[in-house]
Amino acid sequence: MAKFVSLQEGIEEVLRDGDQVSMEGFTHLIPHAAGHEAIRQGRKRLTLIRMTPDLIYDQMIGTGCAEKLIFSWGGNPGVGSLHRLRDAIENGWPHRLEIEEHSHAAMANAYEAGAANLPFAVFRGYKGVDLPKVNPNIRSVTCPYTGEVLATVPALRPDAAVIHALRADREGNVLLEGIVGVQKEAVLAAKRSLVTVEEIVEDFGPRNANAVILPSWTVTAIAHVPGGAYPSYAHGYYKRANEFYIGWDKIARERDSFLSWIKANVLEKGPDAFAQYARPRRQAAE
Amino acid sequence: MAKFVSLQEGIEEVLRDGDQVSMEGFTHLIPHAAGHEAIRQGRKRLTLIRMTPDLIYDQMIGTGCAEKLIFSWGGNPGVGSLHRLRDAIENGWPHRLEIEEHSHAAMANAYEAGAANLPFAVFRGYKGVDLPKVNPNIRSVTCPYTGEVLATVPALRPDAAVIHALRADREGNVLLEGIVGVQKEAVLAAKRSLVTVEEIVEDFGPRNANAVILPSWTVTAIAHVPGGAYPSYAHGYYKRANEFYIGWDKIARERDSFLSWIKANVLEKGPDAFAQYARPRRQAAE
Amino acid sequence: MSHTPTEMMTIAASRLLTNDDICFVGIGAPSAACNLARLTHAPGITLIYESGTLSTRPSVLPLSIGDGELCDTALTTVPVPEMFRYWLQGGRITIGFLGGAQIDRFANLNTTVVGDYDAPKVRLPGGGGAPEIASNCGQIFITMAMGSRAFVETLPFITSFGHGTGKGDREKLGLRTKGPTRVITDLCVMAPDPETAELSVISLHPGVTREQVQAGCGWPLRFAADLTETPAPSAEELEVLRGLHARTRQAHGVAA
Amino acid sequence: MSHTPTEMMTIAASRLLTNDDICFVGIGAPSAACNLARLTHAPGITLIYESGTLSTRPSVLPLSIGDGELCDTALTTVPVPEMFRYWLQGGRITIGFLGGAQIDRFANLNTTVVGDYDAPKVRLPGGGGAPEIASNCGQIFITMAMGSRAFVETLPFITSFGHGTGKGDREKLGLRTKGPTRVITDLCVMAPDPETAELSVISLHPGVTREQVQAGCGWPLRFAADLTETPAPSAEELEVLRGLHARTRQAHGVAA
Repeated sequence: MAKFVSLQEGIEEVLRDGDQVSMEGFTHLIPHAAGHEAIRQGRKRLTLIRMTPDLIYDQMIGTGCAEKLIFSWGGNPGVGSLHRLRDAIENGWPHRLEIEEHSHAAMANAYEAGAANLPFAVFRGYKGVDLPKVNPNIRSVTCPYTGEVLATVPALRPDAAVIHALRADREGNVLLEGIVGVQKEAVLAAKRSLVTVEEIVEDFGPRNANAVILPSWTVTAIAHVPGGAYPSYAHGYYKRANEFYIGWDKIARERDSFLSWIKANVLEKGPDAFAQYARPRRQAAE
Repeated sequence: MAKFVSLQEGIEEVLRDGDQVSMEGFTHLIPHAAGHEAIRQGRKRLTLIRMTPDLIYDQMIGTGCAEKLIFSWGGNPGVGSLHRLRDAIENGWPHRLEIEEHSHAAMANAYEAGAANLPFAVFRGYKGVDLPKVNPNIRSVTCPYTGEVLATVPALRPDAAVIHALRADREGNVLLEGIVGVQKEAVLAAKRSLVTVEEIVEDFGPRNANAVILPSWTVTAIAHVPGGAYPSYAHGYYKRANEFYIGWDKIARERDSFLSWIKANVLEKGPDAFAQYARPRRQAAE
Repeated sequence: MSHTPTEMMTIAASRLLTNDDICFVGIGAPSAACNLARLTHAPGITLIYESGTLSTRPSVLPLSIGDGELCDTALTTVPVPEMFRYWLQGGRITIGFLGGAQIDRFANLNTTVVGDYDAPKVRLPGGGGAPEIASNCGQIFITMAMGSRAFVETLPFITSFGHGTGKGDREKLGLRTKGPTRVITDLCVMAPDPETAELSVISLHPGVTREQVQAGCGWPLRFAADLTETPAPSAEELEVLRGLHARTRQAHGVAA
Repeated sequence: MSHTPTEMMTIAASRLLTNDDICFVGIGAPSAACNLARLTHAPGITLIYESGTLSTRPSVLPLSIGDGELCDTALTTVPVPEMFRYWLQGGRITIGFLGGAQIDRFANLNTTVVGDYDAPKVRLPGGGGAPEIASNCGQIFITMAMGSRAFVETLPFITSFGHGTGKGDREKLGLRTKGPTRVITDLCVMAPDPETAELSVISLHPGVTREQVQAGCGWPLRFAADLTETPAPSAEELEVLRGLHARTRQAHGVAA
């Protein structure tokens, strides 16, 4: 059963130096507060896994948390480059970053296979492209019925998954809604998981019979961190802070301005720094 | 885009002699009215596909619609045998029935692979059991990373899928809720599809952002058949007629009583025979 | 209170379940046992039915694995492919319940066919979820009423794998789960012998003799050295179980 | 009304879309073109974003592929693994839109890296959905502004496959989809030559010369024998597109 913890306790327990970690969220519900806490706690030698390593991983890479990145699209959505990611790959700052690169289809299938406890995923992809030449983990199997050769990727089975969700109930069940991405798969594929939530409710009340819910016994720990997805968004609570994404380009472009920003906004702050972005359910988004 | 048709037109267009057809529904939402219409139209040489061929396939097999059955559990749930299925397999009545037998896990994975446009599915199953000895379609692949040997099944790609759903909107989008089984996969895996629905609404109105919906452009035809799942049930409309399932055991046990029942309840009736079982939404089930 | 052998079977099965278990529940005796446990000593037990209902808390027993009652009282309901991929194959289930038409001394089960597969004497329903329940759940409890046509020397067909031909066979297949650890019958409880994996009787239900048990079994049965008597049903156990059945009869309009 | 080259590009792309199309939409020009089509001549067009939103009808343009606006106006939203398995790989998408940092004469695209992969001069974002969009959609429209560093003789890295090294290469890989059928730029529209699959200019935007187009391209460009002029944007097209951008700016508080 999931236990309720503070964000600090949750990162201490769930995320360890050297872990393979998935901090997922497909534009929606990106666990920024948890990422900041990992930076504050000085996590090292992480293998960061994420389909779309955006600002949260730019920050973790720039502060030296990561030794490897497994990803499929590394940019600032709608804005441009992730400068800290580029600086690490192009110039090895703050240190060398190994990369394992896939397509979205491959990563999504790899999470699905991980959640399904399979060692690999099969899909129709990577036809005619160069990525298999530089990623030895892209292989193939032959269909035993048709003879067709299909692409494979190893299942993702992270040590830790860290996600942000809308609500938990008192039993520790976790509800997601809206753009749900690969978060459910990431948690089910991981050995340990931390879920930060906007809100803790007595029970979920009337809901669609097929609502996206992670049962309490599939989650390690839950921390109540209102606003914890900012500058990403929480459907029905608050909107995406597009201006922050645009502003990040300037902050992250130079090492100095990046480090100053991290000092002032991460190292000298605590988890409750995110509370200012929280909004009551169903008011901000409508 | 799905077109709205009568049940008679829908079966005429979507289900043809010799088709591989999936009439799915996992206890919930079994398309009984559509099965009766197929019997009335005298469909022949069908390959019937269903994880749990219960009463609907017992009736179609007993009236000679089928030449083959692909299935994983053929019984009257909670009651006992399907006597018409057994009579066909054990005694070849009304004619010989070929079977291709799987496990539930294999069938569910085969539908999933069909919906995903893959030629086969991979899963961890069939360990130590005899079914692979009698079903040559159960094969294996070797994981290119771990060397583990995993079971495979061919994807299911039926010519036709026939399901019953709760509601369609005016655009022909189809909503399911409750125990959703493999119906979405069956429709997405099939070349043609017919959906019978309890209700047609102007639009679905407020709903969970992740509601189970088949977009209009994935469905061939929709027929409004209130009560069309009876004696199965439609979540929020009417309950499962358990007494019918129990009573079926006696009707189907002998060929004569079966044929009499079919004559009186199928051949001499029309699609609107099911209307008597329909109930307004949210009243019967609460 | 006096009790029937079926009640004893259900109650003996329910006692094996704990608050922390996550059970994949079949229809019939397993469903009654799991819900009895939930309504007595294991209120926190998690029940999963293969129709996709997670953490369901039915107030009456379902007639089928997909009754609306299961969905109405579930935490949520997932599609069937997801159930078999993420939840069963995912390795998240601690206890799987199985029954069968026939069982052998190594707790392999047949629910497929009696006689030749291609020209069967009796065609049974088939495996359904059983083959993968047997391999993917942490351990398996089997509930079956005894009888010499059910407990047989040799199975005509292995639908789901127990311990094969003896200890070590599961490991040889690469299975890391325990397989059948208990067979709960109307007369006794059996467990695989730690040395050989052959089923041996570990407790007799009250009033049942070794001879009665042997009469219901097609192979020469072993009895554990420390054979005990199954504790008789308590008044509470019987009351809750009968209440559950009474509510079920009322809801379904049938005996269940 | 006068118009910018980018407006012409977006409008030319939007005209290629029909009511019956099911489009996998990327951010930027493709999103503007698809929504312009929906708000003008193709109100029934189906738009799908890879974040999982099916049949979405945003009133403002999203800044990212996962903006809340897309979900709020969608028929429903599915998990990302399902999006890539059932919907993209499922073969249900008629049109995929792609852009890229670099394109070659056979409409192969690079969005991965400039320079050596292991020691890159410029590290680009990577493929994202593109490799499988390029192979699994019925056909591909590419929108890119011209320039000799974007339209290059040789790609350092093939991120998504167009027509390889010429006609027949897709078939050799077992691809049954058409691949890139149009490249819509800020200066012209190109299409693969029916004989060779090499891109050739089929229409010049109003006021644009062959020389201007060639200046923006790193290989010697071919022009179709029946080269035409792209019809200028209509007043309605410009009005609707500018309205869309104005609403977007207001909603996001930024230029988009």
